[in-house]
Amino acid sequence: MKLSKEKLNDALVLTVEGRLDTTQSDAFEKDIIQILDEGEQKIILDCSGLNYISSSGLRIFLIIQKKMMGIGGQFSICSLQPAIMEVFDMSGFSMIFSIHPDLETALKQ
Amino acid sequence: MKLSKEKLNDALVLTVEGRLDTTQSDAFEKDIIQILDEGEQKIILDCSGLNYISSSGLRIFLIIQKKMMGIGGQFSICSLQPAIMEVFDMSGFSMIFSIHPDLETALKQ
Amino acid sequence: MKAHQISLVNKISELEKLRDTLENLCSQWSLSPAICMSVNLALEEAFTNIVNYAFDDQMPHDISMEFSYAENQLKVVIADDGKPYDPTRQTAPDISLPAKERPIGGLGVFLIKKIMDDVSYERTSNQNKLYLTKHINQ
Amino acid sequence: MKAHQISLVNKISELEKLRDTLENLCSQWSLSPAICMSVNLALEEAFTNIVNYAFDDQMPHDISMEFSYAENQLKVVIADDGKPYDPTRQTAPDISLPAKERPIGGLGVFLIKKIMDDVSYERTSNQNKLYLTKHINQ
Ligand SMILES: Nc1ncnc2c1ncn2[C@@H]1O[C@H](COP(=O)(O)OP(=O)(O)O)[C@@H](O)[C@H]1O
Ligand SMILES: Nc1ncnc2c1ncn2[C@@H]1O[C@H](COP(=O)(O)OP(=O)(O)O)[C@@H](O)[C@H]1O
Repeated sequence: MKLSKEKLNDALVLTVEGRLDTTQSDAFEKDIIQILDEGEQKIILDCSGLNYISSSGLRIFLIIQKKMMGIGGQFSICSLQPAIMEVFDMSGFSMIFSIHPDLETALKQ
Repeated sequence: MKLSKEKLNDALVLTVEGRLDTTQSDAFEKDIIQILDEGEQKIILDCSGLNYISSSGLRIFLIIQKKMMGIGGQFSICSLQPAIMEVFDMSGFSMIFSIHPDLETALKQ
Repeated sequence: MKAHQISLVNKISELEKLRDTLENLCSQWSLSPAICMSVNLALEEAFTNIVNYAFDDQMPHDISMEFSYAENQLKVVIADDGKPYDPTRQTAPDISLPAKERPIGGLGVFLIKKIMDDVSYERTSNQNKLYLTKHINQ
Repeated sequence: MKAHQISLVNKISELEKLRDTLENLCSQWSLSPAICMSVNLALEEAFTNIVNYAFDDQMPHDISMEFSYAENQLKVVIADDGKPYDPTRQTAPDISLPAKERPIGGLGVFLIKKIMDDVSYERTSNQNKLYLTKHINQ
């Protein structure tokens, strides 16, 4: 798992690559919490390079969503690979996030 | 099928209710084309009341997306019922639209 | 074994009758609204295709649907006397394309196959027969 | 009949071995990357739960996985000597809740059941045995 960030216009774009499995999720959670603590109002998580997720990764996505809702901010996800989208569908996650087909579309919103 | 529209902030919110099956899709397409011709830059389609869709309805969703992309506008969908989300998943449509859990979230983007 | 048969004419407006029939059967046979909805979708796609593509004349044609439910299998047999067409041989659309590159249409047969667990086809004398099966776990 | 068995110790880091094993088997048995990925997910959830919940002592325990593939059925049997736990009796989370009301966690067993076509459980002497089956259509 690799997480990087970049400010594009008014949005903070986080890019996650690789696998979000149980072995990686603690590191991911720590990085994410640190970023959220900076209080950004608009965060986009680019998942084009994310090729595996388990419930421990999903857990953290839900934490981000709850935190961003708590501060009245915007959180959206873009560029999910089909296999990850399937996991989102199975777990009802596709109904609780704002999901965009690509970063360009996500930035425009 | 019932289609209504309302301007909220900078977005035109379309609300579709009922069924989008083959018997209804011509009427829906006509209404939609007329609205698109007005050149709105930001359209949200609220599907909270949409409880059935067939390929003839999906067809029109794709037409809207293509037209909005053509003019560099923003199109997003919100509040899909679980059964409709399933049809979106089956047909790969959940990967090509911006989809929000509810209207409030969609408006914020 | 529970069974029911209907005859429809080749007009899109018959979809209403199809829907009413299916909703009645699903409530009689205690099938969930979610199952009813997705089977309705598969049957609408198959029926619409027959109406749109099977006939070149402007004549009325009979399209029959036989429903049966036994051993957790819901079966529907659709018969029409249109031109031969075997949907099991229809190639699947590429559903991973981005919006710009996706063709408009071409999802009907694909949805039938996604929803039903088994789809088979037979041509007998002058009839198309489409056999659709859905496993019900409830 | 193709078969393979591995022994893992109750440590999360063993997930890497699990993944390597599964990827090798899938390529030997010509199973698609998509199947491999979703079975990996189901096994990760089951394995992680055993590591996290099955043992109260701080001792190492053996968790075995037996893989077999025949007649389009991929089967995995997971055995551990932890406290009795039958996941088939776990009630499903409500996945239709909005984000605010969704609890954090509680998806693992649910995903196992969604991915695998058959899940059954047996307690034999001091062992939990979980039988997982996936139908492969390819
Ligand atoms: N009953 C039928 N008889 C003849 N041709 C058919 C029939 N059903 C489908 N087809 C052909 O298969 C194609 C794919 O059908 P479908 O997947 O439903 O998508 P669409 O109707 O949007 O093209 C149709 O365009 C048509 O050429
Ligand atoms: N192998 C196990 N032994 C004992 N209890 C378990 C086991 N697996 C799961 N459980 C229990 O079932 C619950 C649900 O597990 P799961 O669906 O994976 O979600 P989560 O681990 O996020 O709580 C766990 O919280 C735990 O209490």
